[in-house]
Amino acid sequence: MLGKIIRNTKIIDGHFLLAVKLPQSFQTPMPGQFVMVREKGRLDPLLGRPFSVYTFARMENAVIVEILYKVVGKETSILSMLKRGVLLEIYGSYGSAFNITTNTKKVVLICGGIGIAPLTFLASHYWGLATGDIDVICYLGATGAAKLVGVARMEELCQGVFISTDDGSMGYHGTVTDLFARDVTSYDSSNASIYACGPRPMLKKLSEMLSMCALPCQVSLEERMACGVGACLGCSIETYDREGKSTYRRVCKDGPVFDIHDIIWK
Amino acid sequence: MLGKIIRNTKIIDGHFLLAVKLPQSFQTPMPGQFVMVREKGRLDPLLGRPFSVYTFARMENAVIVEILYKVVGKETSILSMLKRGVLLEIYGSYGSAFNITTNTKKVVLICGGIGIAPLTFLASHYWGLATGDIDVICYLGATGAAKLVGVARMEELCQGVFISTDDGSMGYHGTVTDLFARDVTSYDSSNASIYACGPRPMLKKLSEMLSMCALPCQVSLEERMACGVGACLGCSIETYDREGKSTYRRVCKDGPVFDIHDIIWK
Amino acid sequence: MNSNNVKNIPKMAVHIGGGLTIKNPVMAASGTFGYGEEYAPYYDINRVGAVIVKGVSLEPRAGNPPPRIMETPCGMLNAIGLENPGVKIFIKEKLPFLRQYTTAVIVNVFGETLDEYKRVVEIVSQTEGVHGLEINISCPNVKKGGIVFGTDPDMAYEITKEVKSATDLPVLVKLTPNVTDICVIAESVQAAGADAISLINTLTGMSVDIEQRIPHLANITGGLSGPAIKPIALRMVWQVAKKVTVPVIGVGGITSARDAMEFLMVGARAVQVGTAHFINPHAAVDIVDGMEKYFMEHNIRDVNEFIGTLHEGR
Amino acid sequence: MNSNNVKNIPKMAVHIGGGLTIKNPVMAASGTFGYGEEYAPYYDINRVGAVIVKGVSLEPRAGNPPPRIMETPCGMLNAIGLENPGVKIFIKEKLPFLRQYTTAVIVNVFGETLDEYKRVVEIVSQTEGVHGLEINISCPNVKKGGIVFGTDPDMAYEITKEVKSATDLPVLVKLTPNVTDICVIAESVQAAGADAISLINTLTGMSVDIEQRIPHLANITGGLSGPAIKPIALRMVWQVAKKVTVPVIGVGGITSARDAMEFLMVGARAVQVGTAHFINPHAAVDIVDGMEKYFMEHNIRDVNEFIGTLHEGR
Ligand SMILES: Cc1cc2nc3c(=O)[nH]c(=O)nc-3n(C[C@H](O)[C@H](O)[C@H](O)COP(=O)(O)OP(=O)(O)OC[C@H]3O[C@@H](n4cnc5c(N)ncnc54)[C@H](O)[C@@H]3O)c2cc1C
Ligand SMILES: Cc1cc2nc3c(=O)[nH]c(=O)nc-3n(C[C@H](O)[C@H](O)[C@H](O)COP(=O)(O)OP(=O)(O)OC[C@H]3O[C@@H](n4cnc5c(N)ncnc54)[C@H](O)[C@@H]3O)c2cc1C
Ligand SMILES: Cc1cc2nc3c(=O)[nH]c(=O)nc-3n(C[C@H](O)[C@H](O)[C@H](O)COP(=O)(O)O)c2cc1C
Ligand SMILES: Cc1cc2nc3c(=O)[nH]c(=O)nc-3n(C[C@H](O)[C@H](O)[C@H](O)COP(=O)(O)O)c2cc1C
Ligand code: FES
Ligand code: FES
Repeated sequence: MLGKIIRNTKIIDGHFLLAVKLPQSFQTPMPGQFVMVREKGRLDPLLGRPFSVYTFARMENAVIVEILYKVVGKETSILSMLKRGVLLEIYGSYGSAFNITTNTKKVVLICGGIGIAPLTFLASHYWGLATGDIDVICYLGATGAAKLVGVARMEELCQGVFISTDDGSMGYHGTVTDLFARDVTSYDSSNASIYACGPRPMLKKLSEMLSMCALPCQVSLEERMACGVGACLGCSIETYDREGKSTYRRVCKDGPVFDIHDIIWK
Repeated sequence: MLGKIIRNTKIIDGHFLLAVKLPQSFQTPMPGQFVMVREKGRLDPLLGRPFSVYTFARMENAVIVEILYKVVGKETSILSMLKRGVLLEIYGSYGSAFNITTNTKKVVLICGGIGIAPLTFLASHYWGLATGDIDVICYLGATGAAKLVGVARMEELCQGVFISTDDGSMGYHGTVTDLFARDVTSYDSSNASIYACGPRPMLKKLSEMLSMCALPCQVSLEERMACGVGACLGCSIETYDREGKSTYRRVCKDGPVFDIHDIIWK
Repeated sequence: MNSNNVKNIPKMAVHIGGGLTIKNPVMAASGTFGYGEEYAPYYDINRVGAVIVKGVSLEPRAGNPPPRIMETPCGMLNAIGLENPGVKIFIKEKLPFLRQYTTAVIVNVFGETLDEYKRVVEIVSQTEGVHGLEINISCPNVKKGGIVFGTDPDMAYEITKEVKSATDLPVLVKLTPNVTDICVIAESVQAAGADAISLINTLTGMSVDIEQRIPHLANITGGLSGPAIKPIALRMVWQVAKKVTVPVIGVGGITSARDAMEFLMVGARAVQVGTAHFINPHAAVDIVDGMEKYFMEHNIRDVNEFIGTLHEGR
Repeated sequence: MNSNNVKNIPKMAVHIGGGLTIKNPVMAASGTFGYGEEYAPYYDINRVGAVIVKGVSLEPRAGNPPPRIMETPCGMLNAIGLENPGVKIFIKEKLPFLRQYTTAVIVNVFGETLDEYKRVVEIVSQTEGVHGLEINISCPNVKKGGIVFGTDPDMAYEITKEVKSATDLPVLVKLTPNVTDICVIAESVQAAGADAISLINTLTGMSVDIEQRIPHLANITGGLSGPAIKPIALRMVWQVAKKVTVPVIGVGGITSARDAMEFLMVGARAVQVGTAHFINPHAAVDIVDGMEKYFMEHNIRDVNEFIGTLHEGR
């Protein structure tokens, strides 16, 4: 599907907010779902790249998807140079979504770096539920204050936002998992739901931490992808099946949202 | 060498004028010489594309090269979409130049379509000679009036501009070689110099026509190129050597400007 | 004008061997289209000539450890390791979905021994809703897999023979490009009774991460596919089409109708679209549409008029 | 800080076999650098480790009719047809230019018969200012040329043996990738006394113009080079470097220092830069600079510490 860039601006160093106008036929995404993006007509880089939906708006005459992205390599560098009006090929919405429940009191979001993107979209859905009796609490980690991205929007959507930086330049001095660890006992498995997205080492640590308590936790994972729809089997990761045996699951189709305890962390 | 696009605008349907700012170290081109152009960092399309220098200006703090180009395929389509500020890799100036002589009275330029580009640069050099006793006459052919490009500039530089269109929508109804054929006997080999650039069938016809008289004629040829400097032997064409035997010559290094009678037209 | 256009819709059906005629010459290549379900939301599978499903083996295979894919210039490497649920589960859980379409279903099979090939083929052949078999003697990813068979003319002959004796379905044999002389292998499988020849499978490649000093793929090497390999695929199809009498099916780097037509022009009876699906889920249908449009514009009434029309002299 | 950096300039010299040590591991690949003169205006040839000149034969060769080149996705096809002025004119008119540099000059030679190979080698070996020979047993463009030798282990052995007996210069044997098992050929030329192995030459490919219904190249097929083939080249270098003891020189699709380092990491002693020159005339020097910079940043003091450091396990 073709989308037109209507904005592509640097938010902070190395991080951009991209807004794309799409036709009405674009399927409404749920939080955790992603789109595959490439510049129209380019064969190098060849493959589309997966990006979580950051915001979504369906309007009278257009659909607008926003993506919050970090420049890390080939495609993201190219993307960051594209101007308003350029056409993108966007396919989606792909993948599994976070399970949203009204049967909870505390929604806890744990974001590492650019992992804030899908969790912001999730926060906006909890905000949209407007039940009034669910608190959304966000733990936000970055390497330093200058790398914190998307805080303001998160603050609008959450009852509490706690920040950690690896270098101590803002908020708690340490990792976001350490910050969360200080509070973990205050959450109760009967009424708290945890959602996390961030670098693999962070998620792995979280998984170890949570293995000791019964808090439910959904994570959104990243993996290199080709098709994004489950056809190529390229994005498989090792997981436990129901009997606890190792089995491959596709991040694009069976995920990207998984139960944290289903993942075999390496 | 990196150049920055300072203008890239559509002149007429499918034809663009590109102005690139280059460092002072860029070598001054002579009419007929070309540059190899690609978008910085792109590996597909892989190879640079040859374009004649259309205008050149060396100023206090910059060098500006202008290229007049027609969109015909992959690279030219991409080029046409690049905006001000984009970086190009430009190498040159490459190739042989037109032989400019003061020992002439009539300079005749025969341009087919985009072939006007190098001949305009040549015209500006004759204009710059300012001898006052050389007339520059230009025959300009296009498929139709809407495809005529660069006429105004040519008119500034020439004593006479005669136009032909294949469909008769402007000027003489027919090919530019037919138009020139009507006048050919009025030129004298002792004091006229002919220069031509255009599609191969046009040049071939011109060659046949001129084989019957002794008018000197230099042509600028086009061929697919890889290196542009004579190293790969990829752009060879069949020519006559001094003894009239067939030999390959490189359009990029031995040309692009050749004596019309040296070419073995196919 | 419009009704005229309708009348001029070119005939697109092609015979791809063993009595199997497909509605148009564009198929989905094995391993890039799953079992059809994954791409079904993006277009009407009835629009393509055939769907070739992901390679199926006798027993389920877990495949290779991740990472399994890496991008390369105009291409990608994959080392999926022929992950599949095994022929039984395939027939029970995957095949029924494809039966609802009028498009030919071709089952890609492979094994680690002659006997395995034979047994998968027997099982698939007893199943309804399968229109043909494609024998992968060419997968470069599995150490004990197809590579050995596909690079040796005698073994290629043997498998083909064995498979043909085990089925009445049309048999396409899919060749690996990682050989010195593709024609020798092609002639060998034709002699053994192959009804058609598909080529090419992926070229073996590699890519490394210089920071971490490890290969990008856990399997170290993988199969190169995508536009990068198109010139090689086209050359092999051209060579083989001149040498064999059975239909040749071209695959490798096709992303557009023009690419597909290049293959037809050098002699391919049909083409397969692989990696292109990943960058555009409608790739195969876009190619059918583009080809029809081109034929109409150029007054070509039947795709068969176009096939093999390359002029080699100048 | 600055003086510290100067001290840390990494040692870049590598031994590429037969006693030949070059000042850094980056060479210009044969056929992409002419005889040096063409690129001399763009950089100081003294900055690269070696220049491998365009293939030279006993007699002059006119080469193939045009068109000779065509672009493909991230690559190009060439069918130059080994055009060259013959060894005598090469020595008289081309070689003197290169003698003014301190960079090693390696002469790429080929022939259509064993005897021709031998005779060119003898002539070149009697000439001053040549530091090594590269034997092209792999050019796919000429029907009677290298292709036959390079795809057969026995013929590859024979040529190498013959050439070695005709010269005291270090002999690099350059292999074609158009084979089933590159290691067999590599082991064969090593057994015959090759001092080093260069790989890969181009892969045979093709491309057609569907409008005119003709091949883009007059020769129909051509050799595919450029980034598209890098994964294949890298895989072959890795395979061969594990099998042979002589230095392996990697070539194929290298356009950046990172590409070059991928080859060194999988075991190449040096690399050659080919098609990259066409898209950036300073490619080879940029690669030397980029590698030095990387080594300094990563505290690698000698390129030899970096070579072959890939961890294959995970
Ligand atoms: C479901 C999903 C959602 C994502 N959402 C976002 C998002 O909202 N914002 C955002 O900035 N990024 C997101 N990513 C990551 C994003 O896809 C990668 O950053 C992107 O593919 C890198 O492309 P590149 O060409 O710039 O990097 P490359 O040049 O391809 O690679 C650069 C580096 O990034 C790593 N990398 C490449 N692809 C991926 C990948 N798919 N996942 C993780 N690492 C990768 C490479 O291994 C390499 O180390 C998401 C990934 C997934 C799988
Ligand atoms: C010395 C020289 C000077 C030139 N000056 C100009 C100029 O000033 N303005 C301008 O518009 N064009 C000029 N050209 C032609 C220009 O190089 C081609 O139009 C361009 O390379 C096409 O690139 P593409 O990727 O858009 O087309 P492609 O997709 O590569 O090809 C499209 C079509 O153009 C043909 N073509 C490709 N390359 C060339 C080529 N080098 N010469 C002729 N035909 C080609 C192809 O065969 C094909 O039919 C010049 C060519 C040469 C050799
Ligand atoms: C991810 C992936 C999986 C593949 N799996 C199979 C397979 O199971 N069986 C098979 O015969 N070919 C398989 N192939 C090869 C393709 O069918 C095709 O031959 C090859 O990719 C070249 O075509 P392309 O460049 O259009 O992708 C696979 C290719 C890819 C990219
Ligand atoms: C135009 C051209 C001419 C070539 N001529 C020769 C040659 O004469 N001898 C030879 O051994 N290799 C020749 N090659 C092969 C290159 O040296 C190199 O092996 C190949 O191009 C792969 O490297 P690359 O991708 O960096 O170009 C030629 C390649 C090209 C593109
Ligand atoms: S990316 Fe293809 S299966 Fe996940
Ligand atoms: S383009 Fe390389 S010799 Fe002319």
